Amino acid sequence: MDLNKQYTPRTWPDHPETATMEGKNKFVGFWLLLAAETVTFASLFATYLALKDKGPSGMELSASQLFELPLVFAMTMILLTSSLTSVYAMYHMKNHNFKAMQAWLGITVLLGATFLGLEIYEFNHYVHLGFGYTHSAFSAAFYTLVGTHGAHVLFGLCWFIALMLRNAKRGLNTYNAPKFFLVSLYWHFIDVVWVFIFTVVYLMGVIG
Amino acid sequence: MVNGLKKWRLFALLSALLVFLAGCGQKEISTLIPAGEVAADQFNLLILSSAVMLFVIVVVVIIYVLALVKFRRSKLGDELIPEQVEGSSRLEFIWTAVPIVLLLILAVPTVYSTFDLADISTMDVEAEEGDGMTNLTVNVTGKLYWWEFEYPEYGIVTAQELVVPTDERVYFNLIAADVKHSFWIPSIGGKLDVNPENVNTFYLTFDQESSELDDGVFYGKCAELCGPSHALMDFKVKTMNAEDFDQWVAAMQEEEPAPVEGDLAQQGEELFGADGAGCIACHATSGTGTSGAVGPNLATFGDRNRVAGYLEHDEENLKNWISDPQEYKPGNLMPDDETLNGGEPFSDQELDALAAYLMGLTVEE
Amino acid sequence: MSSIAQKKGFGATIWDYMTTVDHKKIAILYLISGGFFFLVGGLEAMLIRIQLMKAGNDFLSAGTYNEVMTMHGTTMIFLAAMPLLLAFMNAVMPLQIGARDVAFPFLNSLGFWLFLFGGIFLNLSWFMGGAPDAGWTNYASLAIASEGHGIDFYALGLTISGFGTLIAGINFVVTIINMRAPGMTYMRMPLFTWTTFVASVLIIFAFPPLTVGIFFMVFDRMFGANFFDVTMGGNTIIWEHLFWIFGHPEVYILVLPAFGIFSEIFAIFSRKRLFGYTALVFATILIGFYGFMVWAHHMFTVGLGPTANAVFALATMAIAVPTGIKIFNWLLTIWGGSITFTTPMIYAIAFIPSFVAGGVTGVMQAIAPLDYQLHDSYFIVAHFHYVIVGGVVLAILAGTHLYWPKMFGTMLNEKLGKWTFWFFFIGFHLTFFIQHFLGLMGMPRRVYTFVGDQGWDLYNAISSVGALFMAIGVIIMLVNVIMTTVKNERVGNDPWGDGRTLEWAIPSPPPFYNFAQTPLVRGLDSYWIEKMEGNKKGMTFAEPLGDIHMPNNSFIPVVISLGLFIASFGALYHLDGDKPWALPVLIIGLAITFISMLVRSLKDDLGFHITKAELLEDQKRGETDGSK
Amino acid sequence: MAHDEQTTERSQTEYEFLRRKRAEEMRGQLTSFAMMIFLTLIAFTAVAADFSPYLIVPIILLLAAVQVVLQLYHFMHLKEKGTGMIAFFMYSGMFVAFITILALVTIVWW
Ligand code: HEA
Ligand code: HEA
Ligand SMILES: [Cu+2]
Repeated sequence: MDLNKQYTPRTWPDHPETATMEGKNKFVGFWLLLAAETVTFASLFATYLALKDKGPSGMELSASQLFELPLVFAMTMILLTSSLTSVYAMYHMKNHNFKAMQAWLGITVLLGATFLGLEIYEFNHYVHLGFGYTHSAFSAAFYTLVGTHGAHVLFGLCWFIALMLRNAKRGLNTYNAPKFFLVSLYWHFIDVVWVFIFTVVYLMGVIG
Repeated sequence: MVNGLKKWRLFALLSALLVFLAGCGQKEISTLIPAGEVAADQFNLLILSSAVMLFVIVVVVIIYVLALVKFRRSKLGDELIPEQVEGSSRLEFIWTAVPIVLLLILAVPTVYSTFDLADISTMDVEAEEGDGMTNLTVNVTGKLYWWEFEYPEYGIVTAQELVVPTDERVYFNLIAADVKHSFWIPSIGGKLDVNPENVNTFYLTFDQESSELDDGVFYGKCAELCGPSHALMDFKVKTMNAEDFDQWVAAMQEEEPAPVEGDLAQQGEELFGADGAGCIACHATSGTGTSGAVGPNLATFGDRNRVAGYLEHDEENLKNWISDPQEYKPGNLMPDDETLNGGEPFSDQELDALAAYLMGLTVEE
Repeated sequence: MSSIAQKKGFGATIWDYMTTVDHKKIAILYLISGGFFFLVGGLEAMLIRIQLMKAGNDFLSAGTYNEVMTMHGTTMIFLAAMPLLLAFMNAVMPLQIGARDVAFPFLNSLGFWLFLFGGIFLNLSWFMGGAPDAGWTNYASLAIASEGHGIDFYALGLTISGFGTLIAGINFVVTIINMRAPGMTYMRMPLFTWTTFVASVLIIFAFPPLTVGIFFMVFDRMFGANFFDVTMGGNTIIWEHLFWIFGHPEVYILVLPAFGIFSEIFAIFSRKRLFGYTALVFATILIGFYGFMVWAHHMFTVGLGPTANAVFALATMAIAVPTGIKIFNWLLTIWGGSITFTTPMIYAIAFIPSFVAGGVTGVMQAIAPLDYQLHDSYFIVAHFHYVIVGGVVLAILAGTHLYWPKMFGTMLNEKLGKWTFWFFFIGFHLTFFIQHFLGLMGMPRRVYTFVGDQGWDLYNAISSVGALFMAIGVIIMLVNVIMTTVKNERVGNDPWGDGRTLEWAIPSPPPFYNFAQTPLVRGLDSYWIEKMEGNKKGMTFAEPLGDIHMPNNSFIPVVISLGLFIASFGALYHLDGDKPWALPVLIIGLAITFISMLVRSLKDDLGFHITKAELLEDQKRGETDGSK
Repeated sequence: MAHDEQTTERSQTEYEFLRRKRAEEMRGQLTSFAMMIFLTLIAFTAVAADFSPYLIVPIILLLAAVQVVLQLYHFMHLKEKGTGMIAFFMYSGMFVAFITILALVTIVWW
């Protein structure tokens, strides 16, 4: 493969992410990884559900007292929007419009970072309420589930940034197009997981 | 139902005698010689499934041997290229359908028995006048390498040796005080785990009086790895008829243990902790009480079949045990003798005294 | 290629293997390290059997026994059986589907090194303050209570090697989906490829729950989380579920590739197409699917309640049906064939009754109320050694003989092979048959000693003698390997004479680029088809000879794995609280890993090309089609 | 690999067609996004409105499931051709996920 090959929107393949064998392999392999991640998160969710509100006898903090919806709502909206912005980035990638793609990716990163910031704020708040990691089985399950998601967000951000910087000068080609595509898939997956987190952890938690 | 069970029991006993006359282990512990209704049910399942499995194996082996005999290259010649058969949907159907049928044969008693053995609905039912059923409940606590048995209806506690009446259901509430254990009396019935987080309940029926056995007791086991001395976490089961059992309960319930006889034994009592310190801090010597002690209750020590659950029941072993418990049950929680005796090991004389005292603790005569 | 390799010095060869991304070399690495761990696990098994030889034996102390027993199970399952199977998958599967290599050669190498470093880490526990001692199942209440670092070694070691396995699984699935040669439809894939495929899918879905469970355990022990601390609201049954949601599929991960190897052997040495190929494929998939719905049969005595027990009992029994389909199809494969009794074939023939015996005891255990008696007794030990040793280990031994020529270009000695077989086979039945009765007579498993006169003494002694036989068999095999390597008699493409699938169509060992021209597959057993049609080349080609693109070697996988290895020590000793150096070690280790990952992803690695001219050169020397 | 991609120059009409197709697709994505926001709003309002849990829980779980489908099929392009194998694996993963969760909510506390 030739890295210096220059494409124009007219010569750019319709599916740049799977135009090469490497791209095809990465594409399938990444989906398999996501399937494995699905099971990983399922195990975390299952444990969370089993340990919800469980703690030492006389534990006072429970899900319904702890969680507050406005913050979660804001986080949800931010993350959903970032999902859309990454779709825009991929739209421009397919049109071989590198600048626009980078711009939308930049917005996505900003939204993701805001989300992460809010999450850190939220955790910090809980810890101040006395709901630390070692507080109870419930707290351990909660932080591990939501924290694992947060770690995924963080990783996704680093990945986005690394790709954007690395390719800033050389533009799009069929060598890096699969990489951009995969990270956007990853970002959507993170969003999917969050949909379940806000539903199962927060909404169902508030209900009691 | 009960009648049917009796027949089953008879059948089980007969087949046990016939099929496994040689090499089926010892009555005290073998699942192949069931001495309780639950074990008998399970034994019957074993026989049934073994028969089915034997059939499967025989079929496979017949085809297999025939194929190996008929189709060796040394017989057919080196050049032969056999016909490349693709398959056969008729055969395919047969060997899908027949196993399904065999499995259905197994499935019915499986499901029936699963629910039957889990049926504890009569646990808290008051015994009717005259039906002879008293439905005893025993609370079992598994602790690091020993077992505690509490009889909540009678307010008594014992350890290491379970005493139960024959011919009635005994319900067991199982809980672990530390790590997970599993409660198993092989010749009486299959096991149930002793979890730290919840009470597990099941029942067993004891059909034979243990005095008929060579060793006078059935053997119970911990069946879940629980630490270094898991292998030694044995207990023993004494079964007796209802009358004897009532007597035993009455003897246990006596608040004051029988006075200690003999100088040596009295000295032992002193050492044991007359002043409230020493062994008595962990070991109760009265049968009344509730569960939750640090060490096994020793009220019936003199009647026991084993020292520490598995050593021959004699003074020698008892003294060995007291002077070095870690040697006999690695990792157990009993302090060594120096800790107990203010920094000094017990002298021989002191050990003799303790042994004499403990061996005298008895509620049977 | 071979001519180049011969000129290399020892150091260069080592370097070559440490940086290789060639699936055939990685296969050899897996074979060597898996073989080594098999010896270690076997040695531990011998220690177990010596200790249990007689009542009240004090050869091993109580604590040591538990360590040996735990490490035996863990080593055998994770570090011996699986890697050895991965060795064959790596060596053979890409050849069988006519691929140049696996989909991700770099990740293939990374997977191996993660496994190896994880395995070494786990075994270093012996020298660094005690091995894990809570059984290979590592049940939570005991594991949390266990003192020392044993459990931490278990958790961290398995995490690292587990990632390696997961990577290997994903890699194989992608390879099979994307890299099949033209004409190699799914329903033309050899059975070993099919079983590799399904087993890899099982890996993808089974390892995450284990990883999550292990992380909970690590968090509990290191950060004071309370997943399994009952007094803080935790629940140890969660561990049991997560472990067995992994654990049961795991046993099919082991046995399916074994089935695949035997499928190849039956067809080759009966000179006959597999009977009911479609049914075999279907049964493989079905077993994989059922594999996820039966795990609670390991937990019948936990107290899940009669409904759960009944459901899982029935689901478990159902697995007997597809497995039976396989057994009978194999029988009908040899039926009407022309059977020759080579070493691989006698292993395969011995496998059938052994595995059926193990399988039917499995179905007996599936009868929940009966399992109340059998659970955690020696009956279980007998069951799983019958399926594992009688299924998986026999397959590994058979595969070693079968594929040795393909991997190394020289044949293991048949006579010694048969000696190995007889010692191992007789020893195996001697050891484990009697254990069924030990279990029925009330002997629990995982006991470091037993009191005499309970009717168990003789049987245990017999069992120990059997283990000795197995050890002799294994030692003969080692001798065989050494002698064969020294003699080094070269063999051609198809040393067994009756090869049916593509891997027998190219030289042994194959050139590093595998097929000079991608083959065109015209049906099931494509090499056989070409042979029967008299095609001397053994292949029809799908493309003209042209440049071949190959990936570069890389040392980064070793560095990434090493980083995690170092970090694990930091994590482990950080726990002690009094070791200030632990945290820096942890950070340095992770830094090594992440930086090398970053280097890998930022540096363009485009591979290199083998030109047509070079290929023609090779062809002239007869190195691409083995006609030399 | 031997099969590297070929470059072809598209004709103007083809190129415009593709661009139009993509723009259309992008509009579709916007609609999906709007739906996701809408579904999220419903879920949050339902909880805020304090209906009976027996009513809310199934509803919000259903809404979450719909969102997943939208993400997978629209944002992650699973609706495109040639993704059958991938969808199969995702569904297998979800199946394992489902039974894991089912087991841990039903047979851990008894
Ligand atoms: C390669 C490994 C392997 C394989 C293939 C199997 C296969 C099977 N296993 Fe086994 N098993 C283990 C490895 C394996 N197992 C291990 C390691 C443990 C213990 C773990 C531990 O606790 O440490 C275990 C434990 C275990 C238990 C738990 C016991 C307990 O702890 O209480 C159960 C219970 O149901 C079980 C059942 C089965 C069944 C039904 C099969 C079936 O797949 C078998 C199917 C095969 C056949 C049935 C034979 C061929 C079929 C025919 C010829 C058709 C006709 C047959 C009939 C109609 C019956 N196994
Ligand atoms: C792949 C899996 C596998 C394999 C192949 C084996 C192989 C063997 N196992 Fe294993 N075993 C397990 C998996 C396996 N086992 C598991 C999972 C457990 C449960 C652990 C637990 O409860 O947690 C177990 C438990 C277990 C027990 C029960 C322990 C207990 O409950 O207390 C016993 C007892 O007999 C046993 C024996 C053997 C024997 C004799 C072999 C033999 O087949 C071994 C044959 C191999 C050899 C004999 C090699 C010898 C080699 C040499 C001597 C060469 C010398 C060395 C050098 C040159 C370096 N095993
Ligand atoms: Cu299983």
